[in-house]
Amino acid sequence: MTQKNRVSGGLIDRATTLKFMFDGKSYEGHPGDTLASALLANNVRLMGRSFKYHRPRGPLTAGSEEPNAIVELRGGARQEPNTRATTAELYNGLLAKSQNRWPSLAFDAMAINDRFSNFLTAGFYYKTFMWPAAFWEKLYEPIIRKAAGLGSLSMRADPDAYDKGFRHCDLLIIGAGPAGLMAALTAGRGGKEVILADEDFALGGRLNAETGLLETGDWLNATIAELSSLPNVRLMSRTTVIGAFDHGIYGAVERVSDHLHTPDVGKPRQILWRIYAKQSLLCAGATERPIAFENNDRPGIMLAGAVRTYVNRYAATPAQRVAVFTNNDDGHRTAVDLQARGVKVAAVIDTRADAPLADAYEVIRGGQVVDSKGRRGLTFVEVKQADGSMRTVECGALGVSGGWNPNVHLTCHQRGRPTWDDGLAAFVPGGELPPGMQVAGAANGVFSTHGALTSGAKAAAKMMGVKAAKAPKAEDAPVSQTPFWYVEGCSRAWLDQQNDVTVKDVKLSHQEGFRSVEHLKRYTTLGMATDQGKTSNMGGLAIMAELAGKAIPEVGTTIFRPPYTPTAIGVLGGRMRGMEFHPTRLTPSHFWAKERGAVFVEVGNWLRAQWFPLPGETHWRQSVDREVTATRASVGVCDCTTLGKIDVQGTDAAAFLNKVYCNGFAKLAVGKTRYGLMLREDGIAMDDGTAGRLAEDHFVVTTTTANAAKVYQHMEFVRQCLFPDMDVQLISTTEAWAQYAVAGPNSRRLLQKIVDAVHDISNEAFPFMACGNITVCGGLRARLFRISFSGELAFEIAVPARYGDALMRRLMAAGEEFDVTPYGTEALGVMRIEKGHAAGNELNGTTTALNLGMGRMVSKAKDSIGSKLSERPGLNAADALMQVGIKPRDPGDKITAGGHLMLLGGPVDAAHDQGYVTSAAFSPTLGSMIGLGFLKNGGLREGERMRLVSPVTDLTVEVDIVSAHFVDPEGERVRA
Amino acid sequence: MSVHDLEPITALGGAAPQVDTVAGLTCTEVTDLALASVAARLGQEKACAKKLKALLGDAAPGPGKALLAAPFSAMWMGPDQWMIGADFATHEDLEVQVKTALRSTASVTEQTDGWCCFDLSGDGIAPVMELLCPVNMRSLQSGDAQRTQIHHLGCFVVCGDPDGFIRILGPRASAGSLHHAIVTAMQSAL
Amino acid sequence: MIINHPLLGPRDSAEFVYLGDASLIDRPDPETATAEDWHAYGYLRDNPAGELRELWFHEGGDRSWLVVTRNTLTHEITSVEMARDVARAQGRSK
Amino acid sequence: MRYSGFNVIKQALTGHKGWKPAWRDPEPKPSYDIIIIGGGGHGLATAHYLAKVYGERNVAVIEKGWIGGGNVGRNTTIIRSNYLLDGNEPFYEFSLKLWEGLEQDLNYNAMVSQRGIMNLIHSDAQRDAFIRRGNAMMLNGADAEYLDLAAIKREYPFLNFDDARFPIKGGLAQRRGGTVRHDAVAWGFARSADSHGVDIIQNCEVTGFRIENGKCLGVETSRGFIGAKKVGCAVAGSSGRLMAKADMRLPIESHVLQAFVSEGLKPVLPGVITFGAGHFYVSQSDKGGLVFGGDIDGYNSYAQRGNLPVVEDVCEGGMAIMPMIGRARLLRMWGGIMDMSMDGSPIIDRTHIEGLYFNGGWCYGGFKATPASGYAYAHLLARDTPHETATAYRFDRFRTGHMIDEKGMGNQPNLH
Repeated sequence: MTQKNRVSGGLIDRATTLKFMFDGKSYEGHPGDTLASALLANNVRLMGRSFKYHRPRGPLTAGSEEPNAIVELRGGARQEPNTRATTAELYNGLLAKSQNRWPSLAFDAMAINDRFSNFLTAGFYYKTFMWPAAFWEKLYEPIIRKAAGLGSLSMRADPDAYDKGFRHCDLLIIGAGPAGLMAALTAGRGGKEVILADEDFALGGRLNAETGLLETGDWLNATIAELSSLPNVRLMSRTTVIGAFDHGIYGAVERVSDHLHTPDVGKPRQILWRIYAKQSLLCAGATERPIAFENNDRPGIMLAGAVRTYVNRYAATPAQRVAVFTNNDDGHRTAVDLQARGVKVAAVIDTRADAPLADAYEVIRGGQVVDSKGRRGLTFVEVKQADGSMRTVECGALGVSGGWNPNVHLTCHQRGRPTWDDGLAAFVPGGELPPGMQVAGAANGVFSTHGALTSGAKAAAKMMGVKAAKAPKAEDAPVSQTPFWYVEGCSRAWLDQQNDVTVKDVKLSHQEGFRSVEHLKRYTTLGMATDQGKTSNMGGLAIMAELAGKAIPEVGTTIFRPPYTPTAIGVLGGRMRGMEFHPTRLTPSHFWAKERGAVFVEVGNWLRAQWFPLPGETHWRQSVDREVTATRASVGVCDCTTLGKIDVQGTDAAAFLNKVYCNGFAKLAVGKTRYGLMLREDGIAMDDGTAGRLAEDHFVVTTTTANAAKVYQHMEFVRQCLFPDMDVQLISTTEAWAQYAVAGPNSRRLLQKIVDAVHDISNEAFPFMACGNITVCGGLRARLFRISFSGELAFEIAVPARYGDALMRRLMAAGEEFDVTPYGTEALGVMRIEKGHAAGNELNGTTTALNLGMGRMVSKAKDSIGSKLSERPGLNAADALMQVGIKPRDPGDKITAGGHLMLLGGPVDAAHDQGYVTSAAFSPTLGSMIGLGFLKNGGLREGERMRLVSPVTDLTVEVDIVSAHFVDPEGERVRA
Repeated sequence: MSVHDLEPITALGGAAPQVDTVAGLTCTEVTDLALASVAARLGQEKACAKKLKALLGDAAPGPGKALLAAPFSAMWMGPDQWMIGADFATHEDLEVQVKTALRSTASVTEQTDGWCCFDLSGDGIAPVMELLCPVNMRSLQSGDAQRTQIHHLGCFVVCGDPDGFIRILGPRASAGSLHHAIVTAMQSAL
Repeated sequence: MIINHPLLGPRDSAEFVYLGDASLIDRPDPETATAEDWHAYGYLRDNPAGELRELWFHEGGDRSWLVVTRNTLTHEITSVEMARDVARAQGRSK
Repeated sequence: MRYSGFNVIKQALTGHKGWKPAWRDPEPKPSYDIIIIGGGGHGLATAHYLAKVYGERNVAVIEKGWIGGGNVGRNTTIIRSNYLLDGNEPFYEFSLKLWEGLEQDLNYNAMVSQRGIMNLIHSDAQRDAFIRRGNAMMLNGADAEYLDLAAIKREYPFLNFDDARFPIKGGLAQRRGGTVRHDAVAWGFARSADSHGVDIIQNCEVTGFRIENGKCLGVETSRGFIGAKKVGCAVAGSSGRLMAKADMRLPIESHVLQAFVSEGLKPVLPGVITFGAGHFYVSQSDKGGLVFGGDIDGYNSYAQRGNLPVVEDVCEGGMAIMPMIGRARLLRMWGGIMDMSMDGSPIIDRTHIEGLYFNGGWCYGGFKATPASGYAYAHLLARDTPHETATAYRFDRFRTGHMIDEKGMGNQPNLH
């Protein structure tokens, strides 16, 4: 019969039936069920296997602290390993598999480990598997790895999308139980911006799980209705606050679509909210703690409060005949509620000799459960009675209650530690809470409903300076918690059920000297499972304290770290994945280049044309060689918009550039451009570029593409922090201008067809390194710089970005008569190497002006950033690396950037390393590969023959050290 | 005005501005906006402010604020630094116009094509914006102008009417990424 | 973290770029400083476990450099100043 | 008792009665020949090698809290020797060789697992740099292997080859790299040092140094003064705090580095993978958790915790390169204090105070260095000359301009 353990009542919608599958078998449940409650309703207790011993396991809890009932949810690319059945909302068509078992959940071959548990005690692996050394990777580890782990990933890209969002509030209330709801009412009615977040899909907390807490039945619904009507209150159910970060920033994950079969189109699966809260009130409630006894981990044995939740909220009983083992009154609530739903209560075993008696069921006063039986599910428990006699109690489920622990988790996220409360025999929030956070209700050790309601209202009223809302009449039972952690003499009594840490393991840990709480945790793995020890840490701590003869707080306190519950990595990544990982920057000629079939390459966040293949070109080298040759022969055009551009203005602009560049700029004439080398204060080259002087008080500075942001930041530092009284203003104009290099002997002729006739750009009127404002194409404002990266006669022309596309097309049209050729970054690189210009590979953050062959540029006549520290001996050694050119002896040989230079015939090892190759390319101009590199004392070694080795790419070639200026060393072309 | 014959393209690469509508919210690419930055020269702060007031017809806005006026609007960018806006058709040479007005009291730089611009108008601005940036939409008022980050892009968010109109300025070269982020958020939130 | 910008109010620290100890403002006088002064300026830090004056650049904001006084044990921020004002107050000029 | 499979079985059959504490819990003596401050990986390793290799038995390790509680207990457990510069590579290769024989040396299974480390390459410039690095490694006797795209696809089919913003172009692999069970390293060194007579004194905080006429005579502690001929500091993370007690300013800033572990998963990763176009690296522990991290938060901190922006930055990197981990859950995040030095490289050197020695500045790379750091430090303490593999790790390299700057970031610690 289906749902044979379904009982009356509950918060489920019986009108609707949902079908779902677990391990290939189909079942039915209702909206409002979790996977666990629906399985229990169908009389399924066995839901998982433990990590180490593969013991059969059923749910221990009804919430997010669950260690046992974790499954692989969904299928295909959406497979979610380690999903708690106790919080997974049931939806129609839900698919779940048990995990960490083979071949099946009912029969798990790995359960053999349980037989050998005596050998597999805490830390056994540290003591063996050492010989022979090689066997670890080859034999032992593969076996261990295969056995380890829990659920499995689909190995396919997560198909769902995740959002990130930002919200602000005066008060963030974490937990929508009695305390949280009253706090929200209080602050909400007071007109404050309130966010009330709860991990559950139903607001109400214990009010949904318990009976008879309130005198008026409909208070909860009325309250939720009022809160939803308040515009200044945002109710966020299915939202887990995962962490309390600095200055009132909270991370919260909203599960938007996890209760659906698949997310709706365009909607995210989850949202990571960054909540900026002026203050926060933690109302996270409490977690019940178990009592350890022999074989206390069988399916059917669960926390007493969880039993109540399943029966009251989900109308599902774990079995038809249930017993209770408790050391406090809460256990009796379970018995009463079970009775009310017509479930047979086998007995209440109460450790207290003076436990209250009941007419409706048997109470075994002073009794203790000492063992349990039932292979895949509980059949009966062994009870030791007050008089020492033994008896068995037949039952399919056992509710265990050892009292309650306040959920102090988030109070520890800024490393504040909880304090021990003897009255409650539990840790309560300590003095050092995250700034702005307060705690109310059970989370603060106030366990009665009345106490929770009023403490929530009072706290919110005090924090917000408003009037406290009036609490409804509610139960106000006094709290009596006497610690009872484990049953005397037990050994295989589980503390951490998922990681299989037993009382025996804690004892061994103590015996071997691992006694601090951190050693205990790390040696036994106690509390390191997916539940992070929410139900187990206290027990382990208490037992360690007893063994060490210390009080619990002396042994140490467990420190909680974010996240509160395990959080999908996907939601922390949000939309920043795939092509959206980083923003993409497109150059003004991008769309034109795309039409031309350009191949693009990522340069930082930019996409740049790498080369422009023509029909028939089958290898990139063909395209690049053609682009280089055509440019050197006639004219080529390259989009160099990506170079950083910084507008520098002010009466001290020149003085300012004198500080940031190691070479001088004060005397640069208006209408002229100069190359500048920028050093870091530590004397190492930071960046290079050109500065064109458009007016006495106006420069346009260019930076390398990679360093644009860094250089701007550095210049602002120099301006604001070092020379605050300089009259200089900076602003980036990188993207405002489309800038194209027009290079080659015919570049002037081409530009003369574009530049308005009023502007004379002849060699006389506009010589090498000239710059100025011009107009093109009938009056469009533009800038022209006569600078050359290629070594050819060349210009860089800039127009407002929106006209860049049209200008490029115009250049191509006007250039037809010169066979104008667009070239990409590869040809650009080849030509700059042929010319010996340093670029990113040479400016690698470790090279000095001296290394770059620009030692003399560092002006001694003035102070500039980096000039002083560049004088240190280590940066001026006699055999300092100097930039050189490298040519293979045999033109057919390859040269590899990253290869190292060795003496011909000398030993090939690090001790004899002479230098390295920074850049290499095939030069169609020289007909062989060429390279730039740094060579010890390179300045004096031109003509030397050396060996270039690159063992990692299996290359050894003989090379000649030559001048780095392969093409036009005298620089005649650029001045032509 | 220049009589050149070069056809401009929009930041998204089209001949005409792009418009996207999801539910009751419309995102419109804006191209008819000329921009120029103004930074007061050292010691000229007061003089600059005075001339700016003359140009704008009102005091230059303070930190976090914008002056939504015509023909010139203004937005605070930094200490003694503003972004001036005007209609592109009539003010393509905005830099020159502003420079003429401020003379030696300020450094003026053309910024027109340094930025792309998107207007959000209609219902649902708040839920969309809270998926994009940390600006507190619940306290945002008309005339607020905040620099913030949208999917790692440094942007300006200018509030015309918190319930009906927001203008987003972002780096022009990343117009595609910014537009994608905005439209994706619209589809997600609305 | 949240940095309370003197002009813009509370801003998420994600908008800022961090440089380090505000002593970087005290660049030695190139005329008089010794090699040891430059070494100390460039390389030695107090690195206190407690209050530290440090430089943050509001890259995602108004491009101001700020001097933030922050406790390195608790991350509590007790004061935020415009670095330019601090530099002038410390006698830096041209 | 010796650890062995035989004894594990024997003890299992006799109720595990025989296991003794892994190390004693001695009272501090009035004085020692050598005191190591810091019961972390480096301090305990130093003690082990001092006793076992250099015959120094009158040694104490003083630990403020519980041993192994610093960065050796809070890291991402990676070992490798894929360094570029002469000052570094021989040292880290020496360390890797020590790892390879460590378990037999210590009689403790620290699960040294050489399943390889692979640095992904996403641009030509990056490839050039990694080829130079790989060559430097091989020229120093280490192993390195350049993988082309086809090889990457073959070995790591689950990476993002379809819609990567920064496509993978290749990778530099070091097959001998891998991971180690980090806690076990501290415990193994401690147990071995203890067995050679070293006193490991926990819960003993150093409150000051006793320094007279430029000579260090011992340390003041929460358990009284303890004299020593030589005092070696090995408290990376807290170096600034400790050395301030000797009035020393260091070329070091303390920063927070966060690290993350996912829920346990069946094996998915062959070894360590680092993403070259974002801040993300990952491996999988023997228990099945994905252990991953990224960049430091970037601001000075002793708080041992970080903030959301870096958490998100790391996970963005993870999703970009490995979108199959989207539905794996992050279980726990933590923050450790890093000694970030001015050039990204460590210091193992004497101080200007006679008898006071310093070991620190490990940035976020200290774990892999643990054995060599201990060995070299022991050598320095015992012989007063730097170990041959650690001659460059001097205090004065910044004064003389001999920085060891692998990343080329200069004197800004948070960029290394």
